Amino acid sequence: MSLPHLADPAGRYRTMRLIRSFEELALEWVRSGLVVGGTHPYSGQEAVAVGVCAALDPADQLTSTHRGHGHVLAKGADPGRLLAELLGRVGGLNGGRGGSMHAADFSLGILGANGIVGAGAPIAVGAAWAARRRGEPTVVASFFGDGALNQGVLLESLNLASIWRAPVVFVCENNGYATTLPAASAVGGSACGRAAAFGIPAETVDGMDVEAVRAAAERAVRRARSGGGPSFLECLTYRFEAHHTMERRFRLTYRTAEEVASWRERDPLASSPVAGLPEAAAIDREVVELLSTAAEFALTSAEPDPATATDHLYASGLRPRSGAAL
Amino acid sequence: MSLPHLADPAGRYRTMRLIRSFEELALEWVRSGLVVGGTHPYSGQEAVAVGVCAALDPADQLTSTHRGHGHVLAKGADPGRLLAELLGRVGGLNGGRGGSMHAADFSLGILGANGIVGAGAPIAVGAAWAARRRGEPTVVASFFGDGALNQGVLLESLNLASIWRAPVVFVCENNGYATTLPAASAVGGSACGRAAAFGIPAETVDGMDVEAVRAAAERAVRRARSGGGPSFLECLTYRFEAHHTMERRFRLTYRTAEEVASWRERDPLASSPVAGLPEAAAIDREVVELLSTAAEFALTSAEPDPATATDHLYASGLRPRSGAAL
Amino acid sequence: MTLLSYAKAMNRALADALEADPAVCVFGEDVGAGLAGLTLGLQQRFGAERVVDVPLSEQAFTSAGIGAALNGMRPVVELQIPSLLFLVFEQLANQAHKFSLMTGGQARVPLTVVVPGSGSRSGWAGQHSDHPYGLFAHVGIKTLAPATPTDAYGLLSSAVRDDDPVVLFAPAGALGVREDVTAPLVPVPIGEARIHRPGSDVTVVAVGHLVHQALAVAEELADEVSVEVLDPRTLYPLDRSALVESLGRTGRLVVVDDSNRFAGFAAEVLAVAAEECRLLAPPRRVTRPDGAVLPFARALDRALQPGPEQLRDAVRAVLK
Amino acid sequence: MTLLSYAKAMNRALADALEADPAVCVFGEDVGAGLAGLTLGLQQRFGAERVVDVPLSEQAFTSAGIGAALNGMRPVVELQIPSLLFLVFEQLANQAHKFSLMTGGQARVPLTVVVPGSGSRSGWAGQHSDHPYGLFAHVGIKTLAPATPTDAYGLLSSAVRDDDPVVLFAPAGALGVREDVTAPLVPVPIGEARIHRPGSDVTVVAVGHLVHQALAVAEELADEVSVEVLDPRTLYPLDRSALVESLGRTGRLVVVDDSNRFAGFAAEVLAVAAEECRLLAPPRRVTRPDGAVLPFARALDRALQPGPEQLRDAVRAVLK
Ligand SMILES: Cc1ncc(C[n+]2csc(CCOP(=O)(O)OP(=O)(O)O)c2C)c(N)n1
Ligand SMILES: Cc1ncc(C[n+]2csc(CCOP(=O)(O)OP(=O)(O)O)c2C)c(N)n1
Ligand SMILES: [Mg+2]
Ligand SMILES: [Mg+2]
Repeated sequence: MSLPHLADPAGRYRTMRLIRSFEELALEWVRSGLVVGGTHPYSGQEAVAVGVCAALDPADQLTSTHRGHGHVLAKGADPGRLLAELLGRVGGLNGGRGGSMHAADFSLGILGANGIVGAGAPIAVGAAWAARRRGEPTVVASFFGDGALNQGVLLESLNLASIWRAPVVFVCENNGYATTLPAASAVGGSACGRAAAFGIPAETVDGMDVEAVRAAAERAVRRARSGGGPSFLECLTYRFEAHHTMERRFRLTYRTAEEVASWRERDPLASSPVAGLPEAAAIDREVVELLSTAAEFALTSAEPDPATATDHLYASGLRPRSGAAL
Repeated sequence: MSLPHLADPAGRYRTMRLIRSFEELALEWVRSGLVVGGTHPYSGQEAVAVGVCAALDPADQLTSTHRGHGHVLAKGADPGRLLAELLGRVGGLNGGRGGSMHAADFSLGILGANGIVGAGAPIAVGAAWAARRRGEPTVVASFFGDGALNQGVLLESLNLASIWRAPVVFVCENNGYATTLPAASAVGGSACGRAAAFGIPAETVDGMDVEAVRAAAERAVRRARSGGGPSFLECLTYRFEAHHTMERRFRLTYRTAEEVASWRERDPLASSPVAGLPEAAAIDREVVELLSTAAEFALTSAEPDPATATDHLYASGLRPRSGAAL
Repeated sequence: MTLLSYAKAMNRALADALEADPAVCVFGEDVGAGLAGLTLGLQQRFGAERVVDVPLSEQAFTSAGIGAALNGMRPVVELQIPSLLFLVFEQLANQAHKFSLMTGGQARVPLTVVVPGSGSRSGWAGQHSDHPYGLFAHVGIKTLAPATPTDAYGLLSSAVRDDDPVVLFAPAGALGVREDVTAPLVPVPIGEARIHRPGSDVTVVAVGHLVHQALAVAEELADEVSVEVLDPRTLYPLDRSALVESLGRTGRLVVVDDSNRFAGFAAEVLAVAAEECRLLAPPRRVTRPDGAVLPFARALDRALQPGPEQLRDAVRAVLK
Repeated sequence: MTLLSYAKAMNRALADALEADPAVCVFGEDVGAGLAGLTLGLQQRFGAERVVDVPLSEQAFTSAGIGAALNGMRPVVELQIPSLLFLVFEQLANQAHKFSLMTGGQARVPLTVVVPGSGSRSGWAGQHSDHPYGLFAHVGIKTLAPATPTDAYGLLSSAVRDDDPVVLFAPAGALGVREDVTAPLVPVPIGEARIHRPGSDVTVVAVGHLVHQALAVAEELADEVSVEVLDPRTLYPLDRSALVESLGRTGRLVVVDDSNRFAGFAAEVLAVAAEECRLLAPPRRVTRPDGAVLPFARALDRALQPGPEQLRDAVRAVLK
């Protein structure tokens, strides 16, 4: 019982288109000042989120990253509520408390984007361990970038998942750079070699090909669900935009125009089996519609009341002492 | 110009004997209450410290661990001053401020034992990087246990050393256990596999054979000194005593008597080329003499004055505010 | 008479929690062997799937505790050394503590971290002798420091049931304390102070094992001055009303706190007193020095910890 | 008139340090691109071997800084986010800070850690908006929070030359401040406060970017009350004599500090005042709430930071 909206190539194309258009809208809203603080655009990497989520069941879970919109949307989050979150409105996924970097929807198994590189991986391992202990068939996908391969806690997590045989699918989105640092000069050895060294089956796939990602993810999910333990997928991909929207203030030279162009030619939307068919045009129109409703929802959602600023600080209900003078 | 006291098999035997006898004396002093807090005995692992240090030059450096007496003595530290350190006396290597877990002698390139597992490795990488930057031919040996293989910072350090081609020799003393946890159930994959995955040449050697360790260490040191970057040695070894002297308070069953006995049969002192020769007996007597002088020195060294308790807290000389009422 | 030791009380609290709720589990190094006392016998009783020996990966297993908590478990993480809390500071302060607010209340992280043997254990030297409870109180994580066996039982029980992350410090100096336990052991609410000894001249706020020192000094000075000994038990959230009430009675304040002075727990107590009370004399702190690193040699180690003479001096100073 | 921005002053201090001493080097993420401003142009000028782009391994490269320092270098580590200080807390508090004492004075660790953009940057939310200077002050690491371009230049220069580990917080709220610089830029000694505005009724101790807020409020209230604005500049070690002298003049105290209240920097200032001074009125703190996590939405984020109205109220409260 995989995710219904990703069950066929058309659904996967639709979700990739949704992510792309969502990111374009978000970029517009950042530029116009509607979204404060900026975002890390996912454009170009859609095939990874969609391909992996296509292999998941609704009750499966994921942990995401600073570049999380794609994962959150692919798992099925409402685009209107994600947009509202970017605007910091009460109708947002997190009630406006999280913003782009912390978007979560626990009802859909989205355990949260995370502002700290690598931090999602051990959470995924623990969540997977707990689910298995409780007799639930849950598989947890953990997304992270090539930069995260150099975070100690992520490497510790590979080991922990390995010895626990935790039902985790580690998904490394190797987009070639951690901000400005090329993976080639930051990652000694190879991504898959590292995972394999911890005893985790690992494979590299074309991260611009949604069907290839889905096929590999299905193998990994099947292994996890049947008690075979964790797997590792390195998805070779590329981000079409800046690392972060604020990057446009700098004149950076870490990627050549040619390099960007050559990857844009491999746009995952264009290589979808549905691309070019009349169906695709219909889907594109559908998505425009969907996003305009979503935007409407977000823009009309209320601003939170400053008096509620410490709401939810403690799940137990403890109210913290104020910072104002007595 | 390797370490003169380790230049030949007799010197290496002498140093192994010194370490063994030192540890026996330390154990006695712990039992009698002279040494407060206890120690992590190195007995059984002598071939590793001695074999590796035999490949180092006097100006080379090392970082050590909680189980550090062997490394410190092998690099040439004065046993009297190390004993005085265990007693917390002013004549100790660290003036009594460090104790067993922090013994250091910077004049000999001993950058310190460390109470935190894995913490020495990045310090070694930075020290090696700095030496190379300053045009010095220094090689840094970094000792750690099998338990440290699961510490994030150590794994990060392997990567950093690899991409920096830092002149470091990583020495993993795999004694089969991290306290009570068998390496087999804690380490996914293999030690050497991990290092190799970061792009570091790795080999496993018999850590009970001082000459084998030395030969492997010489290859690694040569590679480092000639600009070839880091190497990794996994030395298969065993600790003959408890993890920590306090262990004797517990009735622990994580190692069988047979297992301990089978490793004791492979005592590195017995397999030294010098063992059994008349020379060995002379050396043994020499070491008894040496240690008795060392003990005398330590026992007669003064207790530190409590008024000096915050001395050296700040290298700049800042004196901290006292904790007593005004 | 049933004498219960502090260490045994902790062990019993954990056993009772494991017994009562299948969601409770334990992650820690050498917990099967029970080296730290906290888990002695528990793996045998509850199985290695609930009392889990983990590799030396504190960051990963602490965060795995968060993940498990998100999926309905109530993990207890044991750390063998107080300074391992530094190693997992990111996981506790930046992840566990922030999840509830950042998700707009979708998530809760009922994670308990226990250090069975915090502060100085003579001879363990610089990296094993810290008492960093002030750090957790500052970032706003519930922070407990029980002084007695019944409070150790009661606060650990409450911590495991609490829906937020909690860090519990079991001071090495208190592990050997024994208490005659007649009443049944019960949970102690988080956030409630306890007056161990009523008095009318001076309030001595004492933390953890120093409660016993404070009681001894109070007894010793009984002819001279009437000392009230207040044990906050929970350092954060602080029971401010108990503090303010006590100071209303005594008008004088000494805090004895085995951690670094600067911006530590004692500073907060003095600050609250300054804001909310009218003291009759300037308050005093007895603490470690600023920025203290405990040297190995026993005499040096002791010189940096609050001692009874210093407390005596402080009590006399506020009486002047 | 030469207008120098805070960000540019930091950049210049680092350039001058690299120029003056070949032992100075920089480790950080994206320092070649100079994304955070601190290192802009420096890799081009001093080479990638001295201004080193490092992988996302904060723990390893911070500790590598320690190792390099032990071998004679003076590394400057740049961290992009204040909460990355949590991630390297072990390396700073348990290794760098303790080396000198634990080795009996054999070693020194001249390591400078800089966070160019601490505190809240609107829209960066819960994990990117911390101001954890109190943690470092508590453990005893030299902790700086310059408010102006000249102090940023001067304190960063002193930090790099200091023989101990130093953490420098450059508040995001101050990075845009510009100053007319006529006198040459010089080092500012660590541990010396600065009185930005003399006054006789109330001492406002303000930290970092809040110095500017305090000055604005002081000006605004000038007809009503004479406010002295004291900028500690160095949070640890605190210039206690400057504080005590100021309070001797004014007798009233307000601290405005953009960090969590409980056991924070402001608590220490109140504690010192209580111990060493006779105040005419209870002191006040204006801080973040206890345990604050800054929510994303701008109005919520602002609601948790000290604002000018709160400072005004506090000044009026101590005058009552
Ligand atoms: C531990 C940590 N270090 C640094 C940062 C700042 N930072 C945010 S994203 C990023 C680059 C991440 O690169 P990668 O993992 O490859 O993901 P990508 O941005 O390419 O998707 C950095 C350095 C952070 N958030 N967390
Ligand atoms: C990071 C860290 N975690 C836990 C400890 C407590 N501890 C000290 S030694 C040790 C076991 C270390 O095992 P290993 O690395 O194999 O070294 P060995 O003791 O076998 O020499 C543990 C858990 C510590 N000192 N540091
Ligand atoms: Mg990347
Ligand atoms: Mg071992």
